[in-house]
Amino acid sequence: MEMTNFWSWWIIILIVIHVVGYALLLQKTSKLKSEKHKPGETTGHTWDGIEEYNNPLPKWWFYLFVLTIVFTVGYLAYYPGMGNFKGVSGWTSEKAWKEENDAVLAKRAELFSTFIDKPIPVMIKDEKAMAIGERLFANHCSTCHGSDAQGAQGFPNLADDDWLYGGDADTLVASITNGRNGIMPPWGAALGDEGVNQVAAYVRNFSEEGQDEKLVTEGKAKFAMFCAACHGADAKGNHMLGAPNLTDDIWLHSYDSSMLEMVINDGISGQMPAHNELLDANSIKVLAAYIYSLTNE
Amino acid sequence: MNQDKQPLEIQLYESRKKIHPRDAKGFFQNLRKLSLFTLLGIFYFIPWLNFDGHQAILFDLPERKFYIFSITFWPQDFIFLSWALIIAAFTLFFVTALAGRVWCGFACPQTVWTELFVRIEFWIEGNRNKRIKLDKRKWDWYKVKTRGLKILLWLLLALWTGFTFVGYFSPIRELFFNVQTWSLGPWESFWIVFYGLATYGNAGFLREQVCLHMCPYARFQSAMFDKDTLIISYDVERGEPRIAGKKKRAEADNPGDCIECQACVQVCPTGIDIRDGLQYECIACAACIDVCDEVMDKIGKPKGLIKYTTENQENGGKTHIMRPRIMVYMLALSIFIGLFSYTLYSRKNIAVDVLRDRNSFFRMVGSKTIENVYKLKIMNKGKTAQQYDITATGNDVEFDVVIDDKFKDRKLAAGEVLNLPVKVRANRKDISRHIQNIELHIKAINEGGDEVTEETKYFGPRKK
Amino acid sequence: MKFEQFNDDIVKKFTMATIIWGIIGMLVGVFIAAQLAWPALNFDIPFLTFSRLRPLHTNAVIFAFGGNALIGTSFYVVYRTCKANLFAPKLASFVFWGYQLVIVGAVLTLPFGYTQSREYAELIWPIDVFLTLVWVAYAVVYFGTIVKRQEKHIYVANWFYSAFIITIALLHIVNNLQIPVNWHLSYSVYPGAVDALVQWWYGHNAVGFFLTAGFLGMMYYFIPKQVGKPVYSYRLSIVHFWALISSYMWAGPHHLQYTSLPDWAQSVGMVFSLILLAPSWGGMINGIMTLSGAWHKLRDDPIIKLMIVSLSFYGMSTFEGPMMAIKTVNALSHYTDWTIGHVHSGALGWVALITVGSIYVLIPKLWKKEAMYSTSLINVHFWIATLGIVLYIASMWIAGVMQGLMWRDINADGTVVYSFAESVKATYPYYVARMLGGLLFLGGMFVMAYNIVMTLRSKGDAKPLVGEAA
Amino acid sequence: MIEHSKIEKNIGLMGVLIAIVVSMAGIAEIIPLMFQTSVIEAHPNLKPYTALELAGRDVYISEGCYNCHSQQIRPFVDETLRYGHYSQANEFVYDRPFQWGSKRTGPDLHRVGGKYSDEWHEYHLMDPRSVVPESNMPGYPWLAEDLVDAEQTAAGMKVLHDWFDHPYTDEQLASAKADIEGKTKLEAVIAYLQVLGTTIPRSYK
Repeated sequence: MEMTNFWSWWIIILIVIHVVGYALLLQKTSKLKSEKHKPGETTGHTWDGIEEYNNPLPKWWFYLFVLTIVFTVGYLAYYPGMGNFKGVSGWTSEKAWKEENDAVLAKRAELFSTFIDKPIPVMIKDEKAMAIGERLFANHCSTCHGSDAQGAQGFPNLADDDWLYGGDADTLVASITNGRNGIMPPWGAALGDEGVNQVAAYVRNFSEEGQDEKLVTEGKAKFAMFCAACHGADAKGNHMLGAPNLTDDIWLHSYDSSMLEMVINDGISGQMPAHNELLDANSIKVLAAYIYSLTNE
Repeated sequence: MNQDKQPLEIQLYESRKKIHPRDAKGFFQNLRKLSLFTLLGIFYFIPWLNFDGHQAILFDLPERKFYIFSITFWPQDFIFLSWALIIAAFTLFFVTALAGRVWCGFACPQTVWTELFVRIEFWIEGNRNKRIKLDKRKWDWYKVKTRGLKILLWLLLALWTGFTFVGYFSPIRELFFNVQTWSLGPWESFWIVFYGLATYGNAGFLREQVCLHMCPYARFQSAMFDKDTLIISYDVERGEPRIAGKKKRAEADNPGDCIECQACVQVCPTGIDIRDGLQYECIACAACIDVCDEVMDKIGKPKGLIKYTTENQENGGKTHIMRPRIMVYMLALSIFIGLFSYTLYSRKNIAVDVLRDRNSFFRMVGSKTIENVYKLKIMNKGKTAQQYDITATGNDVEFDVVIDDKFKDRKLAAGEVLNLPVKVRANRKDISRHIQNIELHIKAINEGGDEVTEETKYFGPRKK
Repeated sequence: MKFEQFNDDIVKKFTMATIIWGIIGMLVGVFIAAQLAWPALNFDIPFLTFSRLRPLHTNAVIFAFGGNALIGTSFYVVYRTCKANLFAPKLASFVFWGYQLVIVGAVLTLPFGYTQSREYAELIWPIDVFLTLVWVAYAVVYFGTIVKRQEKHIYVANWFYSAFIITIALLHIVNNLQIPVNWHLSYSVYPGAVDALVQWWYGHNAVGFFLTAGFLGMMYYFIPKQVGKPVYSYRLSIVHFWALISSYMWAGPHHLQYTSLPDWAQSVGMVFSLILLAPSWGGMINGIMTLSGAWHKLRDDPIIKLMIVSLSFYGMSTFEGPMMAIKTVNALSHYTDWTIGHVHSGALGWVALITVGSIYVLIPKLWKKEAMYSTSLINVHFWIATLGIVLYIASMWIAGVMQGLMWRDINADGTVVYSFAESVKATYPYYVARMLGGLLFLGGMFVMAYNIVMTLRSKGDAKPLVGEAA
Repeated sequence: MIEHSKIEKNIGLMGVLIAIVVSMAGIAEIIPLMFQTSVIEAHPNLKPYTALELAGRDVYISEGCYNCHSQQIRPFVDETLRYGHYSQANEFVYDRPFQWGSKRTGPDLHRVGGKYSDEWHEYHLMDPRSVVPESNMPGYPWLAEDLVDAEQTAAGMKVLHDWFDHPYTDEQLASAKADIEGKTKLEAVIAYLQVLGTTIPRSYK
């Protein structure tokens, strides 16, 4: 423990003094040599008309008190309490948690044992695995990606087979384990307001025909200069960088028309937290399998 | 004198004076035995009862399911326990105001088990005199044998009680098998021994001390008495002056009916003399009434020197049974019992919690449709498999409930809980508010199936 | 003669303050209880919001209702049992007005967000400083009177009041060591976990010495007085007094079971909580056995009913307390409404009922009336109060167990079964039942207030009894 | 007991004895704790609250959030699953006063940092039932209108630095006021919530 022996003894001595003190108090008061204080008579004092008997106490009360003292001695011998003395059991709340947690893990491992060694594309056929994956998803992922895994603004849809980083089994495991950090830098300064509008028109043109032709043409040129590095010359995105495909009418951030301009102007970043600290590898694998199953039957 | 100067040694803690109650026979004792053994019978028997393929009453703590005959209670149903407790409290008030501490004398577990243990004591060690003699006897073989047998029987009974008690929480047949094969789990063993020892301690050793010093209900009940409450009372007018012995009685002019036989004192399980008037120790077991009636019979006097009566009656007045207090209790009780029965009757076999996804408020499907996603946690609390139909209403908007294919036609087994993601879609132009209320209706698809409605929120675009 | 009149006058003031603050404090309690069931009841107004009013409720009922009752009765008891006029009457007046000022200070700060956030010690530092002054003045008056006493022996009620006064001073000062930032904000001198222990050492013993020792003092005077019987056992008083005050102080860490407080301190808190059981019950036994000599009076005297039921609740709460300090029980009960039920079984059942009983004894004596205006109204009060408590603690106890079970439920695959929001949803009916229980109890207070007003307006002045002239 | 008659005749003696008896527990429990390193030494990752976070913390205190929310995750599996890694004493050394709370009318908040988006918190604080319909938390809409007391926070940081050695840089102290001038209480309290419990990962595997 992180306490000096001085303080440890300080605690021990004070506890012992007290516990022994109670025992002495009980022992001292259990018998009395006196000419006065006979039971059944009052003590002879009167305060504002109130008198006192001096009845003996019921024995069970005495035993109850003794019992709690005996328990205390036993408890402090068995469990930590006396300063640095760890107690015979060596119990700590941390260890107790670990044991409890290990039991949960063991139970989980047993539950997983029938399917965990299968590769993910095979695991998705296992109903039990998918039921567990579903529950893990509800516990850990649905807050952001939605209960139906179809995402929300800023949080990718996991059920539409459009992937920022790729939807194969290994990539899914990697995304969950280490998290992702997608950054789109701001281009407002480089492009200027006009440039932003042009690029936006060009990008929008993939999904919604009938944009201003002039803007689209200008935009195309600027896109090649500033955007193609990440999103690709064909604007179909890049899984290596997590740059989204801009041609498929699936929007991560923009549901309103002005949003696209804003994103180009100000840039945007998205973060998927790493889950390696939160989940063990097996749970991540089951989870990845569940997500994989959403787009691969 | 020399003795005066010698300081006295006084015990400051008083050992309990052991009470050896004499057996009493009579109407009230028969009633009491009937009550005690019925209650004991119920206690020991119920866990063995099966109903519909499961133990009729089982409180399955690890699973958090509580089986009481045809109903399975979930933690969310704990409100019924609340009702039951409140009804029990009112019943206690009601019964006590009417008839005094009959609970203490006739139905309290402390009394019931004490009586059981005392019966065994009678059986093994004999009547009051024999027991007092045995107490004083030196520890010879006879005493060891008799005491040992009693303690052994007590212990067995206590452990059986502990076992039965645990049987309410852990399937008793399995438990019984485990006992036979010595394969009980540590917790089960602990609780069986713990409750066994508690039974032994309370019924064999502590007995009336619990009532005298520890039990708060004993005090409560006393506070519920009024002048029309039935209490056990000695008729002072009739009984005094008490005179013992035929000769003396003949000599005295107008002797009271009490012949100082001490029978009422000897039968008292809390060791009081009822003739001293109403005392907090009295648990209203009526043993003194029975034994005194017997004596009165013998000496040819009318019964009822000690009897159930009320303060009003004692003072020559009338007992009012229907008094405002009683009526208030009855009214309150019937309201509570009515509400309890109604809620129990209308308890649905389905419970639903609607949880909104936290970070995603809404999304667009294409450019015209708004979609909100909810996680419905549907609990099938019934005993048959069910399938559910889900609809949404609110603010005259036409809502469309969409359920992913893999959940379509999904049946929930009895006791199953399903987390069902549900999409609720609406036309963008219909959604005029940023946030509005919406009701989800979940209905079991069968004849007269249970339906629940849950209110939640529906998000649309933020208005600028 | 003038001084003697003063003695009663100051107690009258405290008694009135007790009733008024009691009603206000409980009214706030019922209001915030209603908010838990119908959260919109804060009307989006800051100073009507639960989180700001809950400290006002706790402070009002503990310190305004309980405190006025304790200071008032302690003055009454000390001058009567010492056969001496109160020491330093002007200082005693200062204690009264100063104490009321502190309470008004609480009313003017807590709902407006000026708080230290230390439970039951929320008052901001300037009020704390002033309260210290008032408390020292109180101690001077009280102990000054004892020093002046005519009786050689000090009566047991005064032992408990003394322990209450001394210990509250110690707790108040140690717990409120702060460095001020401005006139209302201050930062504790203790870091995190130490701060937690200091605060719960304080919080637990506010219960132990304000709500237990102080009220035991009240019990030791008013129960024998009302039943007219001697106290059951002098020697029990001695043993349980010393054992109670020493073991109570150790039990604070049981409020922090399984937290980041080091394990050793948690264990120590737990075992001393168990040791506390016997000394606590000592007070109950002494009170109940004193009453047992006058058992037949229970049928007719509702004041004695109030007292016996309060002792029963005292016994139940002091049994429940040590049980809840056991780590395995605490693991389930902590953070749930079970704790709230436990607290109120003590606060409503024990503290409020013994106070109410004592007030019913005091009022006719102080105002020189023959008796209270209506005995049956006292009976009515007794009944609504008892029903209210039953409703309150039954609902909170079960709600707590339910919450504990729901929170702990986990699936085999290591996911939680219930989200937190589901446990909140399941608790609503209990919150409604609790609010009704509180409302009943508050109703009882109004009945008492009416009864008192009518008593004071009645003309039946008591004839001075022989021997009561002192 | 014969001795006791002496005590009960002498109020001075009785007072002193009471004072001694009631002081022992604090001396035994509190003082050693002040010297226990696991309790008083900060976790290596722990940073003192920034000006905005500290201002938010003062709002949290002032609104009385501790009445319904604990900030203390106990070492039980259900809690670590629900809330994240159990709380450790060395995460709280910059908490004056502590905010562990004693009641969970709402969920524990010790590791709420990063769990929800700022936007969610905004909705939730303004009108809790808009995002959690079953919640019984009151709304705190005035937080969006009230501005933080920048001067107070700057002074507070100085107190924490000067008296208790909270490791603020001179720069932080100097810019504190300007940093949060004009920020709403809502922004501040969200900043505080988002940093809660982030000292160690929410890990519970």
